Amino acid sequence: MADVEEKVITALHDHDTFLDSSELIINMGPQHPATHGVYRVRLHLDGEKVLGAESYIGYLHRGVEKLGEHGDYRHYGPILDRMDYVASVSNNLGYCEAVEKLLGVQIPPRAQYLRVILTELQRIASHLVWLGTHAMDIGAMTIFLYCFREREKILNIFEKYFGARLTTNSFRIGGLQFDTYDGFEAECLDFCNDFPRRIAEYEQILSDNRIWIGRTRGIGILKAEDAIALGVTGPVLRGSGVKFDIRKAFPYECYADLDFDIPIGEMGDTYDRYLVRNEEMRQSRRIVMQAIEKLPDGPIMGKVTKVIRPPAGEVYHAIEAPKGELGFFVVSDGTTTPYRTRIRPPSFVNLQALPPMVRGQLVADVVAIIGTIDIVLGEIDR
Amino acid sequence: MPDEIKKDQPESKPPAPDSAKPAATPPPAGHAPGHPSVSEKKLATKAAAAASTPWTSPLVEEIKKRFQGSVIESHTMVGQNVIILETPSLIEVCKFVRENEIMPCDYLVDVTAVDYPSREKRFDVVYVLHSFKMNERVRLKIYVADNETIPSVTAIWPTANWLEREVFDMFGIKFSGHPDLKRILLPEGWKGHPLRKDYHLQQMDDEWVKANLNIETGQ
Amino acid sequence: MTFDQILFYCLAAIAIISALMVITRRNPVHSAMFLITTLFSVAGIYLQLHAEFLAAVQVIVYVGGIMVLFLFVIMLVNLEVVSTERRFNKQWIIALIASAVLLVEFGYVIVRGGKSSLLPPVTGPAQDLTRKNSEQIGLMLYQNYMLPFEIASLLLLVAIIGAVILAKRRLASDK
Amino acid sequence: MVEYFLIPAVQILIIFLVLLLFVAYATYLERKVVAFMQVRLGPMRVGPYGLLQPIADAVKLMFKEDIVPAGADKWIFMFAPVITMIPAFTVFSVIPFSDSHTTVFGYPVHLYITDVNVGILFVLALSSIGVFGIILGGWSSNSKYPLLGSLRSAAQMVSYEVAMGFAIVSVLIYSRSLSMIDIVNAQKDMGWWFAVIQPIGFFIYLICGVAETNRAPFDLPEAESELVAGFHTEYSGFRFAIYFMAEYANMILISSIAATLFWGGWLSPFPNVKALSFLQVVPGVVWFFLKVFFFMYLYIWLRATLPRFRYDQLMRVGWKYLIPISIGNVILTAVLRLYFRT
Repeated sequence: MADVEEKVITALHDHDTFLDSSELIINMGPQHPATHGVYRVRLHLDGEKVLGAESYIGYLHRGVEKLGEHGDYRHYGPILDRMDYVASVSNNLGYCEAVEKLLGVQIPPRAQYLRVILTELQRIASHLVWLGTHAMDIGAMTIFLYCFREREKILNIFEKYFGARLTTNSFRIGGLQFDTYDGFEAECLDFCNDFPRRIAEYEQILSDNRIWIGRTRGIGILKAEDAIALGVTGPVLRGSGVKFDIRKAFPYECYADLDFDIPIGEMGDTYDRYLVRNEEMRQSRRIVMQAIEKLPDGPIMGKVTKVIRPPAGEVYHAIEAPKGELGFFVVSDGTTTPYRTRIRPPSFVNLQALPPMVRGQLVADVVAIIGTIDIVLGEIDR
Repeated sequence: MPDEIKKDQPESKPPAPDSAKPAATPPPAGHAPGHPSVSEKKLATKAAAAASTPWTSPLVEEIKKRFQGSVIESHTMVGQNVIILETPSLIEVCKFVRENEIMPCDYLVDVTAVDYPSREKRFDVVYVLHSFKMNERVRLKIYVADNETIPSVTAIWPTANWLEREVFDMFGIKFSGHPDLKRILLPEGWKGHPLRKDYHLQQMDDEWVKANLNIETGQ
Repeated sequence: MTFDQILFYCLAAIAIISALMVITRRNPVHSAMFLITTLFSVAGIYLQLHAEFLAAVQVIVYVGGIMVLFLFVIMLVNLEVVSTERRFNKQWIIALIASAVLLVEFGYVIVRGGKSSLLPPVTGPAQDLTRKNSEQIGLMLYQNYMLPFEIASLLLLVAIIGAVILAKRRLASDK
Repeated sequence: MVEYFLIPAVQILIIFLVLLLFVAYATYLERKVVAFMQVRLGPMRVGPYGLLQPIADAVKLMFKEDIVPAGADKWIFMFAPVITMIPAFTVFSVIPFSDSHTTVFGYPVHLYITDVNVGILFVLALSSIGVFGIILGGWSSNSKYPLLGSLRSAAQMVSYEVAMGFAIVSVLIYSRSLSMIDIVNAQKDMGWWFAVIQPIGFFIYLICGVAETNRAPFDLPEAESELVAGFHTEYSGFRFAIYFMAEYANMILISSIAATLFWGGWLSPFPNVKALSFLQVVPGVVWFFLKVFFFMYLYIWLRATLPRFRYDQLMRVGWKYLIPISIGNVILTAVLRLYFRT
């Protein structure tokens, strides 16, 4: 515990360098191919060894939380799409559910199942982007294109369903805007049937590759107790061996009816997190297949008034977004405008774990560790 | 174009922009002991308040027993438990909440704040906690006045580091004992705290923008 | 003067001038660059002596190996301090006297030697063009000059071990 | 006079121009092969199948602004790319493309520029100069990422040149000559390519060759995801193009040397097998270029397949595995040669 505090809190001071060579301070970002956005980390180096790191964020700050207080409840959705822009479906799910909880609305089962299918597809898509960019950071560039090939299929389904590929927005407070198009189930199943072969392909290229193992095994180790103390969530937490997934801990939508496992890592290193995310993609595929099988008929919109005016009160609702716990703390004052919309972004909290993880590693590991945390700056800066 | 924006600047507006919308008026000042959602004003509006019922649990009892007068209120709302605390006892209670046997909340999920400008203690500071042992969550809440310094919980949950920095950045609430309390999302030297209710949506620090970006306006 | 002689004097001049530049440049990287030039000109002179093997090895070992290491260390270690220090200390008078004595000696030999010092025809093993250069060097090194060769290698070994020990002690004291 | 000056001059000109073309189309080859491996098309817009893309690239780079960063060591910054490029092209003067010679206007003309009796040492010496362009280019940019790239490059060159040298020595023990032509002829006399006799030496040479040219998975000096572009981050326009050309020229060079030393240069496969003598109908030059093409393909294949090594892992592979193995290989070869004198 004290150790963690020290890791997180100690300010940088003078370091001893090998052979009294000068300490090199290098700015990685805000424009750098491996920081996954406008993120800046200041590295103190001795040659190639990292003595310390400081994070600087906020370059993409757009005041999303403030914007939420200035429109009605429904206006917030499209703004949230721009937060985690590789998983916008999940953003909307979290917000809609938080407001539904405040309203006390039950959404019909068909809408629940469709929401699960779409968010799980989004999880696969998000993890594919992560795998591709992470592998590219480590130098395996072919994986990137393979991952985007599969992601393309998911985006095609999204395009047909939502009418948009990236900033999807058809989740409504109380249900969904659209019912499925003809052949939606078939296309999803088609993807799911093909997908295991594709994951096997990625794992064939990476999992047993000696260079890949050398670059990820034992790099950026985050022990379970450190992970909890630092508050990381999602695959980073599970990679450290903590079996915690909000879909299981506080089941929302219809997750209680679906059968899936939570993969966890052993050592908490970059390789474990890689395995965890790969397994999560498989589990998501399982969920999608089950959900399509069980997909009930019926309405897609619950009983919600035209003007959304939740009773005064406050609610904190979290969902398991691809990157971790995405929480919405919505305060209502009984009007049609949210009084306060706090977003608890997973990447923001996970990113705090970067400095302790990179200390003592090499420059090349820094990009591997940034990649393994899986950050999206739109969500961190909001 | 700059003239139009100038008109929107809050300097030329009355201090409380909410006064234009009577329904949005927050609970009356001096309401610290009660939960803001149960104000009569709210009940008078069309929307009913979400069911907020008093909540007791072994944890709350234990806190009440150990730290006399620390708990103002504890209730549950839409299935979520909230304990409202007195600020001075925050650190002791947090330490106890983290290490007790009944429901050890070893995991700090979120720290945030809500601004009610017309209240005497205008801010709610909210700590969302999770207990892996019980798989349960609880929210701690304290009322903070403007310019009041509250103790930092970074020593108990290191996660609070950035979360408290964000609260400081957005609301201007100062945390004592925080190792590195500076702005996190906004640049150093920016004036104003955007998530306060009296900070206008289009407001910005013109001086800073001129000095650092060499442009008249950031719009 | 033949083409050979012109070439020789050009190379010699380049070698001497760049050697002077090595010690007068403030920027250590520039110094290193001039040292490389010097080594190259010397390699050129070897070529004129029909010692192609020696010339190639000179470039591979000194330019390709040692100078790269020099540059590596120069870049790694903070040299802003070095470049602001005074370049010459009090020994420069003694050094100047020693060089002057050497110059006088050279001058004496050249003047006394007369025409023979101009650039004699290649003599010795390198004269035998029927045998390969590397073969001759091998034979000379391992037959005629076996003992000096072994002593030189022992000396280098001692230097390596010394360097390792110095570096190790340094690392241990860090901890 | 014609024999001594004119013919070599024309030869040099022709080889230089052909090499430039090869370098340009090596980039095209790389983009197409990588695209093929990554289920995409690669350049398709300029000319049929994008065949004119390299030329378009060259023209574009030539007309781009030549930026010298503030605070850069101007002269070294401008010279560094040239230092890399000149040796990369000069070395081809000793590469024998074939031993056949033709008669042009009554003068015998060889398919190589010259045969130096220390040919392979000449190659090594010149290629060790090329690295200075990278080191100095990174240092003179007065920027931190290029500096790190330079440091990596320097360390990498020093470590891998040693193992490479030993791998070549193991070949020299068999060829008993440093001349490139003699080395190929020795393979002809033995009836085997040296790759068969010296498999360990061959593999060490291949690995070191990839490392020497800063290609994936050893592309640390220019690792685009860590050091942005390493030593040539600050370069633009034609100076960048020169670095680029030098890299591809070096790839062709390493492939040519691999073909010459280990795959019998211009010889057809299995030169001693009578049944396969019909293969000798194909001219030696074609065999040579086929072999070079294969090695080039191998380079690209590696790049599309493998992740990048880390700096310390690279050093470990070099010092802990390649150098001891290559030294052991040399000693073993020498002992075998001594006892089984052929």
